[in-house]
Amino acid sequence: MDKEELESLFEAPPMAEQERMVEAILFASAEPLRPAEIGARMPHGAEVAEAIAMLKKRYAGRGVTVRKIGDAYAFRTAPDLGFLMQKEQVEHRKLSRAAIETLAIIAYHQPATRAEIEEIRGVSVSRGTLDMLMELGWVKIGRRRMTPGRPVTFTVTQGFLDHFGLETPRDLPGVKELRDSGLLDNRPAPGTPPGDEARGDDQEDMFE
Amino acid sequence: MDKEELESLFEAPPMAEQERMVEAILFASAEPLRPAEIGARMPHGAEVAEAIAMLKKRYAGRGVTVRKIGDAYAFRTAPDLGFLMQKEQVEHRKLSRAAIETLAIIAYHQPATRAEIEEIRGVSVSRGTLDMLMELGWVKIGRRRMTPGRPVTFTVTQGFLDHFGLETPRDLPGVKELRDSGLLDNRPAPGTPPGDEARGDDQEDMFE
Amino acid sequence: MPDDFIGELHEQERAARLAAEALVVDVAGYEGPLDLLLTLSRTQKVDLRQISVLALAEQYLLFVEEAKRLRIELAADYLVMAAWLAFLKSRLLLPPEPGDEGPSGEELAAHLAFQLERLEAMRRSAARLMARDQLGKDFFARGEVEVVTRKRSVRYSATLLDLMQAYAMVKTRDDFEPLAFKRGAIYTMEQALERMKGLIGHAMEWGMLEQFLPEAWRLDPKKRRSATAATFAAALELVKEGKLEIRQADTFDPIELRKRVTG
Repeated sequence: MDKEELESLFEAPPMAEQERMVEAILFASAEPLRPAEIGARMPHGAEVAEAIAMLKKRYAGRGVTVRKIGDAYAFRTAPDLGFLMQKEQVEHRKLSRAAIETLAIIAYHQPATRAEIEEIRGVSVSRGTLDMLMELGWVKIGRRRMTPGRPVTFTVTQGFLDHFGLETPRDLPGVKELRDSGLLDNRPAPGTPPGDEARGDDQEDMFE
Repeated sequence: MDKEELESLFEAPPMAEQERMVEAILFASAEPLRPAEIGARMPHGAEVAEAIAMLKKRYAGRGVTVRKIGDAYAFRTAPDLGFLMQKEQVEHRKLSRAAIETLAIIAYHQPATRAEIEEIRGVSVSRGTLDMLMELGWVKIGRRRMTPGRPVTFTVTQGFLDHFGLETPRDLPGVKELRDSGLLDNRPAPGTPPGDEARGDDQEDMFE
Repeated sequence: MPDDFIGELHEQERAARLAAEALVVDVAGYEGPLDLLLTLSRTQKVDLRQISVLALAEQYLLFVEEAKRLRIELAADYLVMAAWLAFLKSRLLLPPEPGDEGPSGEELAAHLAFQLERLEAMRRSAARLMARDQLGKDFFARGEVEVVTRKRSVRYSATLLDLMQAYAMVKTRDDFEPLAFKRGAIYTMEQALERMKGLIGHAMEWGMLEQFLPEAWRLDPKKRRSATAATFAAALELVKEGKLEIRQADTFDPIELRKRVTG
């Protein structure tokens, strides 16, 4: 039986009803949900994207709003009302200057290798800094760079975007200006052969 | 200074704004709130009962509604949409230490025979552990090793890569990178006497 | 008022000296040489794009000298940077020698200026990032996650970090193993005996000892030696039990085995 046939058998509920459903599902979850996850719980033939768009519009300017976080959505309280929620405020671990800078470098330069972070800060990344950012759920390991040594790269997570209220990393403050002024370019030091990323690790032994 | 006087000094926000506030407070709260509790968080002179009544009316017929529970209020999924919440009920459990170690060894050394896993872990691997990893869809049986006894090997699956956000098993960080990021750091667990090599359950403290 | 005038001069000198020393004494407060350079560059009071790298290099070298005078130990990377800046200074001041390879002083200076500008930009961005509204501080997620159901299923969760930490744990354990000989390349007589018992049933004809070695132990010389010794010892044991015959035509000739035919 193909999809067309199924759709004709079970008619999707009207849009207003679909919007209610998305509202209920999103409300119940503390974590952002991707449209596909929402869709998996909706009746067949639901137009999730459209329902989300309607919901987003409905909640614009309310005390809680629908936020897009990466490719997912979540209800979040309006930032201007944060002062009412002292009771819910969670104790934030005070991040060291090194940790904050490392986080910012990963966010603005992602995917960034450890060597690139060190090149920008001019010091080695201390033990435990990346570890801590990963434990906070703000940084994760991305793809390996296809350069000699195949170093791992680090990127920011959906949790990072959620925490800082960003829809995408493109919404980072000042990112466009930084890019335009060339400050996000990976400019190698003069005299280094291009693509000299090799940091000589034991990766090769491990997988070959 | 009595209450009357204060009220005249600081005007309460308009009702629409008060409604937004109650909306955000109820949304963020982990439990139902009594009007007095809500009032305690609102600006001076707020008409909590009226704001709740407005909010209740606004959410009537929506996917979530404002419900009175005892003498407190909370957002609740509309009863007719309860069926959407069914998939929500999953109990999250952490993998046992034996399981996560076995999984890690398979991921890093695949294809790996049971004997190899045991050699690396230094303890025997129970049949149940491998069965569970296979049931989770993270480990599968690979080719037989062409050595005496022709032991089966285990490898990780596409499902494993999906779950851990890896493109290929090669994206796993190497031992040197683990060490550099502090993960291989032999930090003793807080309160562990030095030299008390952690082999017991105190391991958990170390990273959590 | 000459006295006052002299007093004022002293005061100025003292302030200048204190300022210079403060910079030196504060060395622990810098996050590496680039951070220090960035701080020094602020004294030039110009846009980083117009900075005089030469003046900056001199300031830095002065700083290092001052640290030496005050017997403050500087970390190696500060000294490496000092050496590099001294080199850069000479490149900037002296005309390039004919046939000189490598980047020019100007190129190196431009790159250093770029690095400083980039570091400062990242600092500013980090501050702006942290100044944003934050989840759990300025805006909030649903406080009461609603779960309405009777259907239960267990979902095991593990993150990549868990996985890496588990692996790290296994690997670290090795580092702290009590002293023991690695027996990776040793084939025990018990193993050999076990294997031989399975094989001799079929050994009706004389066969060389080597044929009885396990496949995986035949190539690596170390493993082969261990397996040969163990198999030979096992063969002797089996001869003693009356299950096997063993012969060698001459010294250093191949050792041959076969099942002992009884009756």
